[in-house]
Amino acid sequence: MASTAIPGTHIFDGAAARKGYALNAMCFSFNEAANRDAFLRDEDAYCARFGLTAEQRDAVAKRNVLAMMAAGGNIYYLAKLAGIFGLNVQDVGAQQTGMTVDAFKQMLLDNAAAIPTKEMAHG
Amino acid sequence: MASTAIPGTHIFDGAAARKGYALNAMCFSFNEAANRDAFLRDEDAYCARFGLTAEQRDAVAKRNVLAMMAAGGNIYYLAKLAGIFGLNVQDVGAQQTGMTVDAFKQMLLDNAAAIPTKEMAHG
Amino acid sequence: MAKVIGGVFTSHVPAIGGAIHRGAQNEPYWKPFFDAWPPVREWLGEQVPDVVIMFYNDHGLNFFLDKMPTFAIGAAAQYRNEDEGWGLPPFPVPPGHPELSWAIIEKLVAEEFDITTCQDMLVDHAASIPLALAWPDREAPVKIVPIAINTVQHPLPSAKRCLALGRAVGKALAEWQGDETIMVMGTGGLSHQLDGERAGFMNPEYDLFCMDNLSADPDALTRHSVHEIVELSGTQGVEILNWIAARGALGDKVHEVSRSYHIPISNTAAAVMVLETEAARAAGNAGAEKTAELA
Amino acid sequence: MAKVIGGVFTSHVPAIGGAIHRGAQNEPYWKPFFDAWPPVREWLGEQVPDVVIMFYNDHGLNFFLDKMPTFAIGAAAQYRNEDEGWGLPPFPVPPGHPELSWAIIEKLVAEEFDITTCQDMLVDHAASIPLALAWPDREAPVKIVPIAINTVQHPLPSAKRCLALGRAVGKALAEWQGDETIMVMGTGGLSHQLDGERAGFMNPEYDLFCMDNLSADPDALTRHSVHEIVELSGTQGVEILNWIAARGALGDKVHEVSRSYHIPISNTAAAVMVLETEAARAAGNAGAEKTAELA
Ligand SMILES: [Fe+3]
Ligand SMILES: [Fe+3]
Repeated sequence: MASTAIPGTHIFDGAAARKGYALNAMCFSFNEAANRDAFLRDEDAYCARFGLTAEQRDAVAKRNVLAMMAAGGNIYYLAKLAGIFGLNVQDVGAQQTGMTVDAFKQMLLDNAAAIPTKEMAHG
Repeated sequence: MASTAIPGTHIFDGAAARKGYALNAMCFSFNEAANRDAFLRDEDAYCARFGLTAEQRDAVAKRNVLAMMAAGGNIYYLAKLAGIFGLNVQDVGAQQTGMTVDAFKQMLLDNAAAIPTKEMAHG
Repeated sequence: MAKVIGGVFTSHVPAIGGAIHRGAQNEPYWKPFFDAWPPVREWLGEQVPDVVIMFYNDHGLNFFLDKMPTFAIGAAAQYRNEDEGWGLPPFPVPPGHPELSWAIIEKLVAEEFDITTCQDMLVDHAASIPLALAWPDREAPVKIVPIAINTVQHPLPSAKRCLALGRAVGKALAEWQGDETIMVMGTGGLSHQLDGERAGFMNPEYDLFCMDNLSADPDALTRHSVHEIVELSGTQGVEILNWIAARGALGDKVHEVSRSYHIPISNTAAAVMVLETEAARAAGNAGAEKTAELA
Repeated sequence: MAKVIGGVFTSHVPAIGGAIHRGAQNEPYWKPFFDAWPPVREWLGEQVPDVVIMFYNDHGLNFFLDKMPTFAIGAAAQYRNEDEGWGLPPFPVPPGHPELSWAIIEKLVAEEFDITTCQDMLVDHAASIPLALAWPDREAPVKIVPIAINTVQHPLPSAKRCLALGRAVGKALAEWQGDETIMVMGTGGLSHQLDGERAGFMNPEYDLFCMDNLSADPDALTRHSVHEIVELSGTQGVEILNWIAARGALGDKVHEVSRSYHIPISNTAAAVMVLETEAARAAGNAGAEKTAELA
């Protein structure tokens, strides 16, 4: 269990896993194409079938990843849902950090500047 | 892994678990009444669906528990199959030991004679 | 702070469930076994546990060989008992205690136990029948934390490892800040063998060794390898691992409150024991003292 | 007797699979990452492994929160990669090596690791992409033993426990009587974080610390708690646990054969390393010496 919080970071621990079970179970089902299709055909019915909480249903309706995580969603399962919406991990990162996708991608590129120079010799 | 064999005793280890997978998978399915019914309706088709080996299929056809075990069956799963045939663990024990069911039950009762007498005081 | 009162150890033979459903408790065949339970219920009435840590083994209801865990811990709010293949009516299963489950899970992983965590879990007769024996004719008035030990597919965990698991659970209970009254159950055994040409094997001498040492010297039970336990106790007698793990959760010193040993029920040497913790006894309620005299 | 030649350590970002499917290996964005692989393939061509012990983590293809194992080991003759939700074509997965799997399982349980044994198992991109990188355009000419480590649901096993797991696997390999040439893979990482307001976080300094110590002093990587690793490496950077476990299987002394580190691919700091065992180097084939000079 986290002794001190890490800013901007959510540990998927027992409390989250418990809270998020229904949402994550729905996302896990999206490994199958037929289930993704069923979700797209009738999102309400599909969410109801998995017993999403009101908070989870609302987060899904709003395509709001931070809200899904607050409702117990785990990013590995949520990524399967994001895929249905055509969102990749940069899109999801941009949404969570409040950046444009281009700015988020630039930030990723900028991380390279922090590579210690002696390391470059190995590259 | 067993260093020395125990007479009359089969350890359900990796070799057995590997060999018996299909048979045990079929037996595991019998937790559901619908599957038990399907087996009873068409035993051949049901066994084929789980890909039983010829040895496993033959052992099931003959209701021969020792042969099922030699084919990798585990007694906990096999017990579900035995239940379909109306056999309980005494029936299964009698079959494996080559005794009549009555003689097997008497042997079980006779085990009581081996209870150390000082223990009886606790009973 | 939570109080750990002790444990109830019992056989869990499926036929017991059949006898309960038929109301056969007073038939000559069944009476010696069911007679073990009034003293247990008396002790439960005095100690009034509200949580049961249930050490048992799954017989092919929740786990199959596709994913067979050595140690699995429930972390669900609800568990279910279901048809295990014989069409018997499921017994009621009390609710879970997910907060305590997760506290135990955190402790076990910190102590380097590589558990499998189950947020959705069926529990089989090995958990439901002992609860039905302890609290007949109703859903047990407790919450449960089920801990399933692999006694099906070898390699099984050693007796030493199972005792260590129980001791780590005991540490988690000692650190738990709730005010629950907690007991353990260890189910299965004693000696029996369902399969092979040695089917019907029992070993009262080894069973007595286990029962005599369970309270005072549980480490004595860990001197045998799993292979030796199979030899001494039968292929299914290895369910004693559940007893050993449960015992581990009770701390160093416990007192034997009651014991029953009877042969046979079904193919099994049946035993029922109650062990009480030093803490529960030290709390010294009159009831506990009275029960102790019966032992 | 079997020979353990070393290990390939690599990121396993799903987007790599997309780049392979699109044939984008020479695009400016991808080239720095794919350029890491010719030296790896050269080493593989010289050492010619025929078994891969694959340390990876499942991302929700084979395991869900109903039964989430800390350590899971495949014991199947065949594994499959399947649709993980994005409809990408599955990569070919080589056959299993059940005999060796069971030998490792026996050893791990004897060494008090409480593994979950999987006779039927899907392996996800974290296993299939590294194999596709090492042996492009075909099914890898090896048999595999997949070992999945929980990096999804906390509590995760500690780095210390993962290193010990790998060392126990190494003992099993040392005792294995087959004549296979065995390598390990450790996949995932390095630093990255997909979720939360800190999404996009990377930490080249910590990654360098890991890469520098992986060969000579892997215990240095175990001085951080999982919580500290998350802080240093990101919520998904904890996949370094797979590298640590794989490293443990290689024995005390290994030599770094090649290394590549590049930022970013997708949201991840990408790294590829080859470590060679003392035994493989001592065998002293000309190829191994040549490759070493490149490092
Ligand atoms: Fe049992
Ligand atoms: Fe990953």
